[in-house]
Amino acid sequence: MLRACDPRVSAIRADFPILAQSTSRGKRLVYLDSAATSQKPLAVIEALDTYYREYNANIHRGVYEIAARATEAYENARALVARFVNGAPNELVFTRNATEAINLVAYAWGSANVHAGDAILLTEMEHHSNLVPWQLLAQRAGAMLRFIPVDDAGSLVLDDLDRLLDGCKLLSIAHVGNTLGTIAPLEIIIPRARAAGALVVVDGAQAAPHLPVDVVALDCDFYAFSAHKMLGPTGVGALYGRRAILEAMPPFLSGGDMIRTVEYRHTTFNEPPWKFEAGTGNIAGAIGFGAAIEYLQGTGMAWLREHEKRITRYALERLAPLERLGLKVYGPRDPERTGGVLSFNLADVHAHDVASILDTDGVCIRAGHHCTMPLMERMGWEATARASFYLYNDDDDVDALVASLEKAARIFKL
Amino acid sequence: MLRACDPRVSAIRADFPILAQSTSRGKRLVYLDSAATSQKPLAVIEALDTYYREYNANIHRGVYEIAARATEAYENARALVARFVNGAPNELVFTRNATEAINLVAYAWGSANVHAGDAILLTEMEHHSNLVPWQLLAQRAGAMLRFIPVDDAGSLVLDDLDRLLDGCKLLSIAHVGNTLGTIAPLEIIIPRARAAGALVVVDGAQAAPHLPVDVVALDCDFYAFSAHKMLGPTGVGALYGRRAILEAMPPFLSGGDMIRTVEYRHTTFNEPPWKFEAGTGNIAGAIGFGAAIEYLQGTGMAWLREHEKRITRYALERLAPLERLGLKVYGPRDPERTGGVLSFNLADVHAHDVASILDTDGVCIRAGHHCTMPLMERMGWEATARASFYLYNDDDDVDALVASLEKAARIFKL
Amino acid sequence: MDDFYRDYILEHYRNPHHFGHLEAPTVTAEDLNPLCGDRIRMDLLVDRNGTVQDVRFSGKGCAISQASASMLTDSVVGMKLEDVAKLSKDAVLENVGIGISPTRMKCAMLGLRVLKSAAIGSLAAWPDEE
Amino acid sequence: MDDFYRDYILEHYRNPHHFGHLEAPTVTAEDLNPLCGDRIRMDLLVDRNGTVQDVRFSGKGCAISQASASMLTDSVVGMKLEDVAKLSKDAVLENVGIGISPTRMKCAMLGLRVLKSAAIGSLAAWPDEE
Ligand SMILES: Cc1ncc(COP(=O)(O)O)c(C=O)c1O
Ligand SMILES: Cc1ncc(COP(=O)(O)O)c(C=O)c1O
Repeated sequence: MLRACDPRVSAIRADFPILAQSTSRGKRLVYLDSAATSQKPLAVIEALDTYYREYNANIHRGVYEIAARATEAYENARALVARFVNGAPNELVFTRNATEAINLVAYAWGSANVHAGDAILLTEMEHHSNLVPWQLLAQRAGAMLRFIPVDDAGSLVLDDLDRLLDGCKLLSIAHVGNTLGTIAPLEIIIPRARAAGALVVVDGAQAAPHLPVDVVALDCDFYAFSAHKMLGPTGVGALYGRRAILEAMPPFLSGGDMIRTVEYRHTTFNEPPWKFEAGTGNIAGAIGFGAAIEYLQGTGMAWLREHEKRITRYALERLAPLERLGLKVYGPRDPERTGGVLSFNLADVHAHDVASILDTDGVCIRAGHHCTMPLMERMGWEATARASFYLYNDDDDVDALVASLEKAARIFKL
Repeated sequence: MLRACDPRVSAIRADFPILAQSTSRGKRLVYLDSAATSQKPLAVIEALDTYYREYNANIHRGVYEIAARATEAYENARALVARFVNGAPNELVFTRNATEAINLVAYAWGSANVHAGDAILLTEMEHHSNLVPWQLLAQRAGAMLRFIPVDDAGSLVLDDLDRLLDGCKLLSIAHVGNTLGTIAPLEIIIPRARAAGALVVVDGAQAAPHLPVDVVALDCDFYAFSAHKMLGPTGVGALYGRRAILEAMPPFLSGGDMIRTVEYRHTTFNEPPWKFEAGTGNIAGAIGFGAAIEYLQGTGMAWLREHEKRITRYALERLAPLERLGLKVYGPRDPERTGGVLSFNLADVHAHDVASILDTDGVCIRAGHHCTMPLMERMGWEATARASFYLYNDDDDVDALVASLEKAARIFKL
Repeated sequence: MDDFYRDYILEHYRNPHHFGHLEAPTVTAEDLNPLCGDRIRMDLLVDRNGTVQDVRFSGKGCAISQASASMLTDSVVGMKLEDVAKLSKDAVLENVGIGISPTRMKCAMLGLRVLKSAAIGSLAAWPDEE
Repeated sequence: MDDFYRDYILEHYRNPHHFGHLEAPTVTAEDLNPLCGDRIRMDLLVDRNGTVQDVRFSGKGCAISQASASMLTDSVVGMKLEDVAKLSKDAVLENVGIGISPTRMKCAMLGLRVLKSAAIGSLAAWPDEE
């Protein structure tokens, strides 16, 4: 068994105050739900704290000292986030979350460019946030949806890709699926989508936290992600958009800060990215997002990815013996092809019951449809339990998961 | 001169860590820009801190302990914010800010209900956030905009109100104007708007922080406001909506959490308010918003309003002698009819130069068009300087403002 | 919560009582818990006096929702519809015993919600959860 | 910042040089700083050798933007257009001296931006502000 005790992980764990908490039953907190939201290092918590204690002020128009400091910190965070995915600062729009980033594209680009009879291509594994906005756009525009299928192992089936792309105005696809952790082969899909003339939107909510991301190498037009899943605060996300497309795109939300000149009946707009940020933004949140990016860069995304592969491999090995009790692990089950996510079911025990029993041991996992109801239906699963890993998880966490699953099996007399 | 030294204010000031800071030139921070964003009390900063250190988790679907605690805190905050304006919790949608709240109405209600030839009524004093979304809606729908005029003193002129309301689908109006502080006589305007069959949207961004607000007594359909202007964190705001209207209204942003069932080609939606909250919300922000509301309630909105009236009166008295140097104070200049905001210009000194000189004394004011360009144009002002007060401002702050204005007058040889 | 999963709960989960459909129900109601996807349908056969003569439930979901529904069906036969409509959450909690965490309360109450919906002939509001 | 407002700055603000419009400018450019609303227009008269023969500016705004623009006009007459197009922010900073806070830098550079726009005949990118 590849059990490891990486001193780097212990050092990382010490940076996350919540991991030193215990539950009301006195159990060590075993946090295995980072795909839902990640925990936050002290550096991020303190960035927020310092902002509010020392230089909280509205940005962009303030003449005074703390306003200048806040503006600089906000725009510096933008540059950090942009560079993290290899975009330029003026290609990076702050949003509330990945969901809003996708909605922004669906409303602003979609309403201007998708018309009756056009097709929109998605995959069968999308999160509701990368499905419902396109359903609503399709409805508004009279367009139709198509789906790249997944096979029973949760991998995308590309056999019909060119036919599916024919007549497509846009492709929107998760970089990493959140239920099975499937990494989409974007290096194959995107060139073909571009050859077919489709706009390419990537839902990077589960990828940006876990993989090195390079929007230039990917050659996508938009890339959406959320701070809260990558060590940052809640309430802030990002949309990378190719400069020329952002420039041509009409605004979405409107109001203060995104304008150039306003008359009672006519308005001209600011340049991107500000054109797409209406009203007072999540200033503290953006600054905290910047601190999260710095923390991730300090750790190194390459190390992080290796760590997650290793821990996934360890978990798969440790879980294997439970198969005789009826444990089924879904998805590709190959750490090279997944993003630190394991979905499973334990015999006839419902995933919610599994999660409730694990909770009594301090083990936090997610159970249900993971905002991918259509995928669940397609796979014939009512619900799954999902454990997801991040840089602060160690082998003890996996051991606690396994022990608690064994307990669930005992309770349910498996 | 009504100089006062309220021990209550000293106690309040001690709750705001930033007010104990000094500037890089060693000056006491004199924060007179709360209309742009307010400072935050320790209780709010600590609510955020505690969330991230102790129970950060994604909400609504989590089975484990910290997820339950986070969900409860988030929904408890919703109830606090809703009750603060006398709404019900299920009538309160969390947004990023007042701007997004207004956009939500313009997109979701507007797109479904405003058609070619319809009129939308605004006033001449609106913030860009309560103007541009309606311009864009009018453009999409082929509707037209009308404006309730302001007179030269910055008061609304209601002589033509019924004619203006004729054929109006909706009225959207600031409760308190941000440039001149004018309090709109909603008790006169709203009944007439409702009699004319118009939906009533109130932009409460400058009112909710400063006045007791009661959406039932106002009889409005929507009320929009921002946490960051009322002691809360950045990145969260609220839209109160009348229950029946929220229920009938189509969704706006879509994705995770706002759905009931999703199939590949069809979705049914959750109930309000969740139907209008897509993706992971600003969980920490909402909890901090709740803490801000509790702080305001502890202080008492009636006391707060009296305090602001008193300090405005004191400021008006202290500023009067500067009129011989060319100081002009704009707007109603009547503390009973304004919301703690003073706009002014000093002779031929541009507002930005005034603000820069004041900055060197640690005095933070705003200068420019205050996101009301059309109002500035209507009034014939290029820019104004604006000082705005809140519960933590004291007479020393006013004295510092006056002293620094005198210095500006000396520098500019007035 | 682990004390919740006692033998009789598991027994109801694995061998639910009154499971299935009625051939000619007087009323039927169905609902889902959107948070977890649990679904329950209840068929009632009611005589002209408004007394429940027979009941069947069907559904999918966790042990909590399925066992609570199963146990409810045992107590509903012979009850007046108006009393069914007035059933409180205590009726469920007495059945399932203590130890349900707040996050799972909606699961426990799903059967009750559907049963009351059936009883009042239309979808009722969520039972009060205080 | 208060040291910035020296006498010669106020002098340029209140009595700007080359203020007004040219009757028949060879090129004209205009721009505004969307952050504060300051506006500047520059008219240039250029001879066939590309040398600036005359200049006028007009606009509204703060002492920083108006005085910087006024001072710039003094140095531009007699310059080659290509040199105008290459003017750096130092050309402005040398004129106005030290003490401009970062928040006001865009005001100071507005005249330069417009002048360079005029010189290259189309709106230029913001001058580098590092
Ligand atoms: C009257 C008014 N409405 C709307 C807004 C917009 O608020 P926010 O930027 O928080 O969305 C403001 C803020 O300046 C305001 O003063
Ligand atoms: C693949 C994927 N896309 C989109 C989202 C939505 O992210 P958010 O809720 O932060 O908007 C998620 C989050 O669960 C996700 O996993």
